[in-house]
Amino acid sequence: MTTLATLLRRQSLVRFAYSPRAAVVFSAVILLITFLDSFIDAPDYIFSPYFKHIIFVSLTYSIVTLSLNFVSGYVGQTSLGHAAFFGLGGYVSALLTQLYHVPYWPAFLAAGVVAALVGIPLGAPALRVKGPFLVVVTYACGEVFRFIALNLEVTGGPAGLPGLVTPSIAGVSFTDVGATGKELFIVTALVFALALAFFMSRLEDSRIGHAFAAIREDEIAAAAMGINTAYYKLLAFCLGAFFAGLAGSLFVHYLSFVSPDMLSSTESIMMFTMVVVGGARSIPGSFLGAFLLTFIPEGLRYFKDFVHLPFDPWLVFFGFVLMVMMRVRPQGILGADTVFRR
Amino acid sequence: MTPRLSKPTSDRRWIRLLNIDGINVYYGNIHAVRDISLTVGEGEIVTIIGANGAGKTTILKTIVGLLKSRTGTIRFQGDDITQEATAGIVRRGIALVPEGRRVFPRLSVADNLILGAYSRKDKEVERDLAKIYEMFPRLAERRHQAAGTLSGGEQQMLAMGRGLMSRPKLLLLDEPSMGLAPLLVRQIFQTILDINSMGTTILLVEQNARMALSIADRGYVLETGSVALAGSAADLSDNDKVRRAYLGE
Amino acid sequence: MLLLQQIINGLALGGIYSLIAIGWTVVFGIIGLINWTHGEVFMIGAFVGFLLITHFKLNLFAALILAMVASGFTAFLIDRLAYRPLRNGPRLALFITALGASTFLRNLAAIIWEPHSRAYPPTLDFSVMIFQIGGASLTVNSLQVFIFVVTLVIMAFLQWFITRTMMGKAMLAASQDIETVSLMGVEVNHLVTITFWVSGLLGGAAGVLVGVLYAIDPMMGAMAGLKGWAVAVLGGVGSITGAMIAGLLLGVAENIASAYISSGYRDAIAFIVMILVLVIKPTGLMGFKFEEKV
Amino acid sequence: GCGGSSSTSGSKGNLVIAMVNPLSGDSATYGVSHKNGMELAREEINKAGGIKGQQIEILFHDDAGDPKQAAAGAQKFADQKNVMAIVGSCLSSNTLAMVPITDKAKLPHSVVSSSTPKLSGMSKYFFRMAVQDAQVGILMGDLIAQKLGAKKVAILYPNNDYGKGLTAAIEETLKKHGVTVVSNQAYLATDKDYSALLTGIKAQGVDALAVAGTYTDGGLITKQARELGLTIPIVGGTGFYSPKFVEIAGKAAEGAIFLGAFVASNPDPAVQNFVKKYKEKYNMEPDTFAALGYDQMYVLAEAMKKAAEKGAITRENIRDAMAQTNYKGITGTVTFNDQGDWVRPYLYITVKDGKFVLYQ
Amino acid sequence: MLLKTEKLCKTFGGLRAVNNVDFHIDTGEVVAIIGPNGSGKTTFFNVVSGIMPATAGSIVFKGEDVTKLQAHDITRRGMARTFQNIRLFPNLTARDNLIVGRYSRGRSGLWDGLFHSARLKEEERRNEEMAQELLEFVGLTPYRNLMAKNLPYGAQRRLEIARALASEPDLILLDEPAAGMNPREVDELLKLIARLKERGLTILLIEHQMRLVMNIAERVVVFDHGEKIAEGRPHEVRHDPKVVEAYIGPEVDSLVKHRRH
Ligand SMILES: Nc1ncnc2c1ncn2[C@@H]1O[C@H](COP(=O)(O)OP(=O)(O)OP(=O)(O)O)[C@@H](O)[C@H]1O
Ligand SMILES: Nc1ncnc2c1ncn2[C@@H]1O[C@H](COP(=O)(O)OP(=O)(O)OP(=O)(O)O)[C@@H](O)[C@H]1O
Ligand SMILES: [Mg+2]
Ligand SMILES: [Mg+2]
Repeated sequence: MTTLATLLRRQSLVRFAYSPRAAVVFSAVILLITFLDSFIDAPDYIFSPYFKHIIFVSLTYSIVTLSLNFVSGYVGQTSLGHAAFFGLGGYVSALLTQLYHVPYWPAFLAAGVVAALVGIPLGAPALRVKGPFLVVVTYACGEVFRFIALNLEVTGGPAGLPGLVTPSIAGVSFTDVGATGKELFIVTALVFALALAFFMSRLEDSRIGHAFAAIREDEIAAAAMGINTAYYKLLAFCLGAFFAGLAGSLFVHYLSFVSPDMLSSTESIMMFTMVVVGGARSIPGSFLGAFLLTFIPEGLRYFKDFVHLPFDPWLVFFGFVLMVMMRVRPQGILGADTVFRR
Repeated sequence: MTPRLSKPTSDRRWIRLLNIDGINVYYGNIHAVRDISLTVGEGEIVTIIGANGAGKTTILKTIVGLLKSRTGTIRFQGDDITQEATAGIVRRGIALVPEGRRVFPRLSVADNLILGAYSRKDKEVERDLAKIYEMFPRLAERRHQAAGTLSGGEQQMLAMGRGLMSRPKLLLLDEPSMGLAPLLVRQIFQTILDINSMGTTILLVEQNARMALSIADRGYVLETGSVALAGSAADLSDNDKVRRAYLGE
Repeated sequence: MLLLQQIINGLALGGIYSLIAIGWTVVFGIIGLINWTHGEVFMIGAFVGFLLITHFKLNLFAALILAMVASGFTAFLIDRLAYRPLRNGPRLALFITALGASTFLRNLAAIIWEPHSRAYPPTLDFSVMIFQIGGASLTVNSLQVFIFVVTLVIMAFLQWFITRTMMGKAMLAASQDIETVSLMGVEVNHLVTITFWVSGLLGGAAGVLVGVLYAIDPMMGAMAGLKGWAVAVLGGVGSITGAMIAGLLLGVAENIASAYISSGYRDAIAFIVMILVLVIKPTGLMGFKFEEKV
Repeated sequence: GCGGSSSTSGSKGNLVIAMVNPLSGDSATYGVSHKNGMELAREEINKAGGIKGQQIEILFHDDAGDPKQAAAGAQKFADQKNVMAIVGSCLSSNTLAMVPITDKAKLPHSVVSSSTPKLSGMSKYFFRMAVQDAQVGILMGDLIAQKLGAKKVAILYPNNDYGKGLTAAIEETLKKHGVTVVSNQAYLATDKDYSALLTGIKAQGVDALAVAGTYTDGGLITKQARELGLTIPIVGGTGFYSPKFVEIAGKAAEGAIFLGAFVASNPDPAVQNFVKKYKEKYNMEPDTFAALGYDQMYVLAEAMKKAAEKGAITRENIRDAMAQTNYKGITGTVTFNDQGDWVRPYLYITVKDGKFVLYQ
Repeated sequence: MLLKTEKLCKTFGGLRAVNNVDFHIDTGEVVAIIGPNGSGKTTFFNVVSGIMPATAGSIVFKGEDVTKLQAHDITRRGMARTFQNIRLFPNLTARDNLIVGRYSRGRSGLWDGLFHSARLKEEERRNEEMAQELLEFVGLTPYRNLMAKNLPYGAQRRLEIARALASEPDLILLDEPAAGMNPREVDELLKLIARLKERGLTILLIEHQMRLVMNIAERVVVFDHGEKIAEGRPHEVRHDPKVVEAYIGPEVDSLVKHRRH
């Protein structure tokens, strides 16, 4: 563990992660994995649809993790209800396309907008409630959403809604392109994630970014600087919800299926830990957190089969790693050194 | 007649109650206290003065074990307490009235005072409580009020009373006059003298160097973590450098 | 009459909520930590009680006591191994450690005990009392009465302990300023250890009672734990009486809601009530009103 | 991902079948029973020489009850060219997430549960050995109206597709028989406290209570009903059949009547043989999931044999063979209609002295 | 008249922390508020600056009624303040604290940030310039890249003043700027405030150190129990019997030492 800690402390690694070069290398690797098998006869296990599936999921969660950073990173409000927006986006576009036959892309946008609008009342408690109380309020809000999805007729109850339309561009369905039909999804998610990352890096240094930082550091002093704290807190919730909603929409149409499990608190907790593991407010950290926490459990399955473990060690392992991590590097792998306030 | 908190001791100033030898304290890699040695004799009032960030608070916190020194020793009545936990040190007879008063805001005045006697086993807590109320009549008036709603000066009295409730042999005071109205500053210093005259040894940290030197027997001048000057209060008051840097003349 | 019956049913459930909530509240009250593992401590109590009764054929009272001890010890260990090293670290790191420890314990339990539900054996004969009142009848299970009384007694004892004893006062003080409390000669670690023991004992008791009344499974800590926290918040964290009252209220509210609105939304209703209370009155029902002094 | 290890991708020369199921989390109990039943049958088949000398191997993927992970598992196995067929998951939502993937990969996919009507005819590669809500509901209704002669009935159901579908069928049958359904109320399958609903039902003075749930909720409802002094007959669906029902309800379980695809006390030697072996291996009574899993493995083996006879064991050939299934197992004779569903007979079961016995 | 309050009241539960205060300050004036601990000085600041809503009464700033406005709106109208218990942004550098302090003078929005517009660039340049200048002004240039929480106490107090100045206010409220400073540091502070005055800034300060008050204030207002009990030129107020009784105390030459026999 200590060697890991020293490795993580090595600044050159962190500095590389923050450089624009890292984004280029990252995209190149993803694209290579995605498209190489269209040109050469590559080994199955690297370019398998399963591997691509995991990459797509990781990218989607990267978007979600980035979006959660608005709330939990920039304005420093711990939210354990983010899955509500992710799932809400999924349900909105699922219902629009299925019930009202809205074409996919308008439904995609609507998913983001509805999630953002719902972000306002969900963010409202954050104006009055702080710290540990906000944690439970966001958690409870997420659960309430799940109960609604479970109980409503129109959302298909616990089984959810199957058979969602596949997105298409210029009449070409996503699944008809590429060797496995997942390629366009990956490219879309990648472009989306990079665009969001770019947006966030620009935001950090803008006046809005300053306002976010001030609120995170000291709300009362922020107000004394002329910053409308209520407005910016809601803005953070809305932005976070908007992008999570979009990601949710893409995700359910990729699966062609949406169910209340998407809204579960376990999901929310996982999203939050992705932020923490990668490092709050760290853009490369968001990617890292999402990829690690998506790939490790899949890797562990192989490990489990390999050593014939009679149970799935992932969640036990995950819990353990979280505990160790907080002791070794509480600011997250790529986090700045002072992510947390006392 | 002033109330007595503890039995009067004979005037034996040469007995060293507290003996600090070569301590070094760090915050992460900030070296806040550098190789400091100082002593406090029984019955004395000793003051530490120094600019902001000189390390005064750090020294007091180290004495009571809230911070740990990397080197050196701290002895109290001849016993090495360098590695002891705060609770143990307090039970030996050292009390700290911390910077910024730190009263328990949601406890009543009375409960704050009673907690001061937490480590005591004897039956005289009630009697001492009465003595504190006698010493600070204002606290008696407010005994059921939540401490957090007291004014700054009242809180300072409470913090001091709480410190005395443990019947300390050595009382450490960290900027007791900060933020107080002039009237109260005078009262507080008078109280320090009174307590001392009843036998409690005092180590006083103050920004108000003039007042501090006027009541102290000896003093240390701290500069960026090291002792720059030490001597009797009278000598220090006459020192040019001290006059310029700390008395604002 | 039906409403009265629903209220009686709700009181038993509410009593259990109160027990869990008091466990949350004492820990939060002192070290300001949302002890997310409390649900797991509660679950472990339920399972230890179950094993003692089924495998070792102990009677309920012996099992209850031993399960409480087991839970108390678990809570103590969690504090010792997971929290204490981070005592002076950032709050959020502590909270995430709690999340991690909870995930760890819950899933470990699921591996060891298998994830299915089970109920305590029906060897414990609790009589059903039926009162006839003017044509209608009221059914009171003596178990419900038992739970209600146990909760009341525990609450009264704790309330006395905290407000009347020196150690209780030190606990209250620690919740406000843990560093300064050590300046009073209080062994803070000792105090925290006791707090975790108390919290664990209460959690264990609640676990066994839930087992006797309903059923247990390794995942039970998640929802019960959260409801317990909701109740603690509702009552005003740190307030034992508040937790007690809020627990009973929530139990009754849930029962009435599931009887007259929809059972599918009963948990949702608990959470909505909690959110509303927090937004309208962030200090909870009995919490200390504390405006930040600028 | 890396497919290097032999145990993950299947050993050379073995026939590989894959299972996606909740093996951890809230729903693991179903997945584990299903897995146990299949494993038992697999060992028997392999001991008897396998399929034309080839041994059968099963790969597992734990979906933890999460559709996203079920989809990942389906994708993983669909990619592995040596996986001939896939089974699971136990939960409707997970199966719904898997079917589009297995359909695309033309991978024969069968389940023993997942009762949502949405799955009927969803894919030509999908076969369902799950019980049919519509039929079970009719049989429950018949029982309540005719054998119990109830006039006023209350229904409780978990708020999911299974509960809703079953309730609809029960209600319709009861109406046909002229029985009044005084109330039907939904609850969450994860609820533990049903006293509120039961208190209401008690006040309504009904003659019978139908519960469209599974053994955990059903067991708790039965137990709490008796504790509240509710003495009316309680009728359940196939979900009640599990030793855990008796374990949870305790003495209150006595006299509860429900439907089953399988009962361990069935004197049929094939059933007894299965029960004995299962108890030996796992040290517990098999439940419906285990029995169906056991049959499912044999159905798959039959299909593979037929495929081998037709030329080669390929996914396509297995699918074709499965569509023709006619296999007499311990839970009945398995056949699939053109929607991929098994229309099957049921047993009435009751609890006597803590044991499951056939009702009358 | 720059700021004027009429019958301003603030109560906490039953406590009247500020009670019917009529107060005014003219442009360019330096006014000090003194008064015993707990007499409502800080609360008066909190209400005037919009951190807390007034219970009753009115506040007029630059001729406009701002009683109902929130803190951020008031700041934008040209009032800035410091806090008695320092409230810097602890994990931001000294420079960044000042940049945030310039928030209310900025105009750029989301799109400027996204596209790095000319407006944003101009704003950034101006902010940088101001930050440099202010750091220089309060003598904190060497600390510019240190996190605020790691600065010495006195430096933190000066940084707070600089941050308040960053918003280019017309009125600045200083709450006990000299608390915890030794006499020499107080002298430096005196010079600093004098320079602010030269710049034409209106200054309202709370202070217990009479040396500072006497040297810098043109007018002194005295609070006691939430009420204004006296007002006037420093030397008049200092000898006002009411003020002496409530605040300063009788002149005693030295403390009574009754040492052990
Ligand atoms: N918690 C901390 N973390 C990091 N550095 C600290 C911490 N506390 C104090 N320091 C630093 O240690 C040095 C000594 O601080 P200390 O509080 O002892 O000074 P002081 O003499 O009491 O000053 P003051 O008069 O302001 O109270 C200062 O440079 C300060 O910045
Ligand atoms: N948020 C609050 N809640 C309750 N009471 C408060 C609050 N803020 C201030 N008070 C009370 O109002 C009174 C005035 O407090 P204030 O801080 O304004 O005094 P002050 O004049 O600034 O004193 P000092 O010189 O000690 O800073 C005090 O009695 C204080 O306890
Ligand atoms: Mg200090
Ligand atoms: Mg003040």
